[in-house]
Amino acid sequence: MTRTVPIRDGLFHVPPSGAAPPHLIGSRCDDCARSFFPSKNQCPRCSGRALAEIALSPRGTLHTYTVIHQAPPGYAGPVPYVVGRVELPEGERVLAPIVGVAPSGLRTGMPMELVIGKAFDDPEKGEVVTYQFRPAREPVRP
Amino acid sequence: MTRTVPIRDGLFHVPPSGAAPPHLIGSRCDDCARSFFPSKNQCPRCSGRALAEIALSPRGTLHTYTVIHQAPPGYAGPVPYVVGRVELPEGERVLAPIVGVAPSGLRTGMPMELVIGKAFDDPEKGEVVTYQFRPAREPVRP
Amino acid sequence: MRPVVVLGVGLIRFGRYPDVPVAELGQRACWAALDDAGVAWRDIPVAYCGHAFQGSTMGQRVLNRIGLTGVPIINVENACASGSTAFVAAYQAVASGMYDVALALGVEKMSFKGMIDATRPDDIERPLGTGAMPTKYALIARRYMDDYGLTAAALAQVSVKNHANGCRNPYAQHQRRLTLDEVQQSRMISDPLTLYQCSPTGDGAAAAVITTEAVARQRSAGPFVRVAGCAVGSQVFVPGEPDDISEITKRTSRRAYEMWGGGPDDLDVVELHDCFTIAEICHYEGLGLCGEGEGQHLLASGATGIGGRIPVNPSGGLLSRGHPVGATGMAQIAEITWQLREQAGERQVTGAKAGVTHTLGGGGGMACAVTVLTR
Amino acid sequence: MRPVVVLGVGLIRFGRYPDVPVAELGQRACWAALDDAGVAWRDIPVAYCGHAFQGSTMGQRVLNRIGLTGVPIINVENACASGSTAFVAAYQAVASGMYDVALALGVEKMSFKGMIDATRPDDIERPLGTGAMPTKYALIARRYMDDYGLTAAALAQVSVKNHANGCRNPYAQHQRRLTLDEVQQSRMISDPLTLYQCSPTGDGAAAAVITTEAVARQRSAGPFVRVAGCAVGSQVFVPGEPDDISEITKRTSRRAYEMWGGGPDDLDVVELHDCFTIAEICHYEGLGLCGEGEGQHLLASGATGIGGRIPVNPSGGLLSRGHPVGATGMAQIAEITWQLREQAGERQVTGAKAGVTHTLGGGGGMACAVTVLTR
Ligand SMILES: [Zn+2]
Ligand SMILES: [Zn+2]
Repeated sequence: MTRTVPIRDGLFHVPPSGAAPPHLIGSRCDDCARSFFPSKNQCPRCSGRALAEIALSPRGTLHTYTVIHQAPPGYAGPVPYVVGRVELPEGERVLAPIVGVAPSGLRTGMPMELVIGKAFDDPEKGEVVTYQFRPAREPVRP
Repeated sequence: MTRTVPIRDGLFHVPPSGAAPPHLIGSRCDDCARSFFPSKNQCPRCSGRALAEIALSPRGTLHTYTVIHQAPPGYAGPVPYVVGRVELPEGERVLAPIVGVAPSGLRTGMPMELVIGKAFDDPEKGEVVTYQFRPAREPVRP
Repeated sequence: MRPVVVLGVGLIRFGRYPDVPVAELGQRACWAALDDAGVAWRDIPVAYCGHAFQGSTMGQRVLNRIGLTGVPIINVENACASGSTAFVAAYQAVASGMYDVALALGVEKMSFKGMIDATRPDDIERPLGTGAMPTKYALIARRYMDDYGLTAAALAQVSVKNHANGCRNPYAQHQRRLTLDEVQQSRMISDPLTLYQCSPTGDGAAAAVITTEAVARQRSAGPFVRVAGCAVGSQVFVPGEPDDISEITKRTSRRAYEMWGGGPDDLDVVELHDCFTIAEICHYEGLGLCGEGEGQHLLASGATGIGGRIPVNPSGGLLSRGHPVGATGMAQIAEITWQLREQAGERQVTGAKAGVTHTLGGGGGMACAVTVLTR
Repeated sequence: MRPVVVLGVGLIRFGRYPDVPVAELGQRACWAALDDAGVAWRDIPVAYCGHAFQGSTMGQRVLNRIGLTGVPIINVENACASGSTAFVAAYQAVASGMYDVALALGVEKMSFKGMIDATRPDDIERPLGTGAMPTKYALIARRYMDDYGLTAAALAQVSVKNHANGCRNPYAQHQRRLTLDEVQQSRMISDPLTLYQCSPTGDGAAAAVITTEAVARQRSAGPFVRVAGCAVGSQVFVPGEPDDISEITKRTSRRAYEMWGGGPDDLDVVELHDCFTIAEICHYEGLGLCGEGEGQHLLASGATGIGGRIPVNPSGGLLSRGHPVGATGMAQIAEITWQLREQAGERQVTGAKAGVTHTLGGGGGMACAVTVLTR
């Protein structure tokens, strides 16, 4: 079995043995109730310093996307690939790889869901995984 | 025979087959008569833009020196090694490797002469040579 | 604040100078600006140098070549707005009464770099390939297209216009006319942005000498190019928009307009930050040249071409003049200065009396600098 | 220029923070300065960030964490004098009437770096091993020793003094007393400079909030720490001395003294740029605390120790407090502010009413910044 490591600690949580879907770890400002991803130690909106860790919704809508044909330095995956911003109900628009959909199937506004998938193989650490979004497999229930 | 290449073009000249000693290539400001090494396209003293290339004197005196025991990144030669500033009659104090003398033989004010010697081996270019100074082998004639 | 005028500007043609040290590029631009101003370097009491990637004490490395006069030299960085921030700093130094004359310089050597990605080595955006500049702007473009019905062809037209302008600018890196087809058929970088919709990296330098109107009057009767307003801004919180480029442009330009006492309708010529085609469309709106969602119609109407109602990027802009980051803002200042002096040759905007420069730094909206020049 | 006072200062202990992002180090220093000033970030209308090696938009990366208020954020670089140049820029912004309040920040993360060598990748000094900072100062030291009869032991005594001071400073990176023997017997770096005669690299951040005296008076009756004079300078031509550190210090400090209307005899406490032991000896002379060649005697007399006639580097200086380049100048401002407020704890200089900060940037004399604070 491949060993998997998160691309960075504190970004997402995968409940053991599929008890619940994975979620992103964000934070919410006690003062102005805004939510942020990744989590922050101070509120960029109101400068409040009391923020609580929260589990962000694993579903959202595709705010925008692009198909990248020329990869920037540091990226070693297949090309072309898709990157998008997914708007969560909490208001954040999360920049993430978009998977499980052909470029021709992309539409702004389409419902998306969080998945944790392979980012790249690290010769020392093993398979590095990251948060990604794919088209939601069932309709979003409000 | 080893191929030798200068560490940079335009810094020094080695007359063919020992016809004359090597010299550093400097420039002199037409307006204020100050000389500089390396050569410049504008005079840092008076901002004059007319400078003539000159052959700098191959002899000078050791203005100061140090024995380096911990080499900075990028240096691959033997350690310790000696670096000094040699004051030329033209007024410049040239920073250069000091060779041909044990640390205990160094004195500020001692007469020095220019030599062209090995800086390092470059796997592609061959032996890279640079300007260096060593104690003068005969008394400096004024 | 005292009235401040631009006494001289200078730049080198943007492009690739593999054999010229970056300090010499800066030196050449300073020579041009000093000569244009008719001022000797020894008469300059302070200098501000804008650059983003050249390492420590870049201003000293340039100006020490010109002469060791001992004056304060301050290096200023604000990503792509570094040069224009240096100009604002120089303006403030003179306007506030601290100095009677100042030199502002922007310099960058980027031909060693590939695509700019705005990430730092340990950002996860780097291995994920999500942080490149074309990506950020492609994401903006896609949403704009879907919100406002902008087509890929209409978007590409920005590059056609700016390259047509750049052909008339001897300082432009790209002096080649492009057809719509060439722009659209060039290599896809980040959909919908093709290669010719991305500003080229390159090397460049530009400089200006500014002084008080009082000092300028001692030298000539004028008319003078005056710094009528300027502002630097950073991001505010925009819900869900970490890379917002519009709010910061709106807010910063409004501050500069307010200082000027004019508005977008009073402008005759604009140099704005068209790092990608979509940016020009968005900045038409941000600078108030048209309403929200109307940028494509403003372009299609021909209003922003030379000879149009409000010519934008007559220099060719970042797309055609090139975008050596720290030099860009100073090149905009030079272009507007020439336009207001009626020295812009084949790309002259007839009768231009007021112009604005706009630069945006930091992969979205980390910094914005706007300057209004008038004659 | 309007009278300007230091309303609050803050720093983090200098040292190694491998797990803390540099932006968070800066954030912590800003928190400390804002809290000390009793000012909220949303009430700050402009910010200047000094750093040398942290890449683009460092100030934004710090301040965006604290709050996206949209204010101008200007990154300032002048090598080791980056933080102090940011302070002078902030001073000018307030003194000139442009802003009523300003924040100045210095931040640097250097624990990833080894010896600083002041060369650029294609300088020949790099492969020749001639361009390291300790080498430049060792060359100065050797000449000084031969000119003025300074002994290796007398030179090393600078580090003994400054480490004795740093022991009393909870913000110092090295809080360890060193004997003369320990300093002299530590590893030789570049003769005559041993390891403990070289300032350590590390991480750090420091910040200050400044305002007009008028605004300060609305908040309290004082007394206030006032910015009495400041100056930034670059090199002039000194025959044969490409790395002169003395002329630039003399000239820049004289300009700051002149603005103050005082002189070296009127100073009670000094924070100067002791990047290496020899630098402190030279800067005694450059700042006018003694005559040329008399620096060693001033030190040997005990005059520059805490309790002496003119205490120098009560904080421990760069040698003991540490030298995270861009943060150093701001840490000096914090130290002198505390000294003038009589809040310097065990290292308090009794009755200090006037102090000076001095930083030098760029491997010799590319940039120098001097600030006089008074109470
Ligand atoms: Zn909040
Ligand atoms: Zn000259």
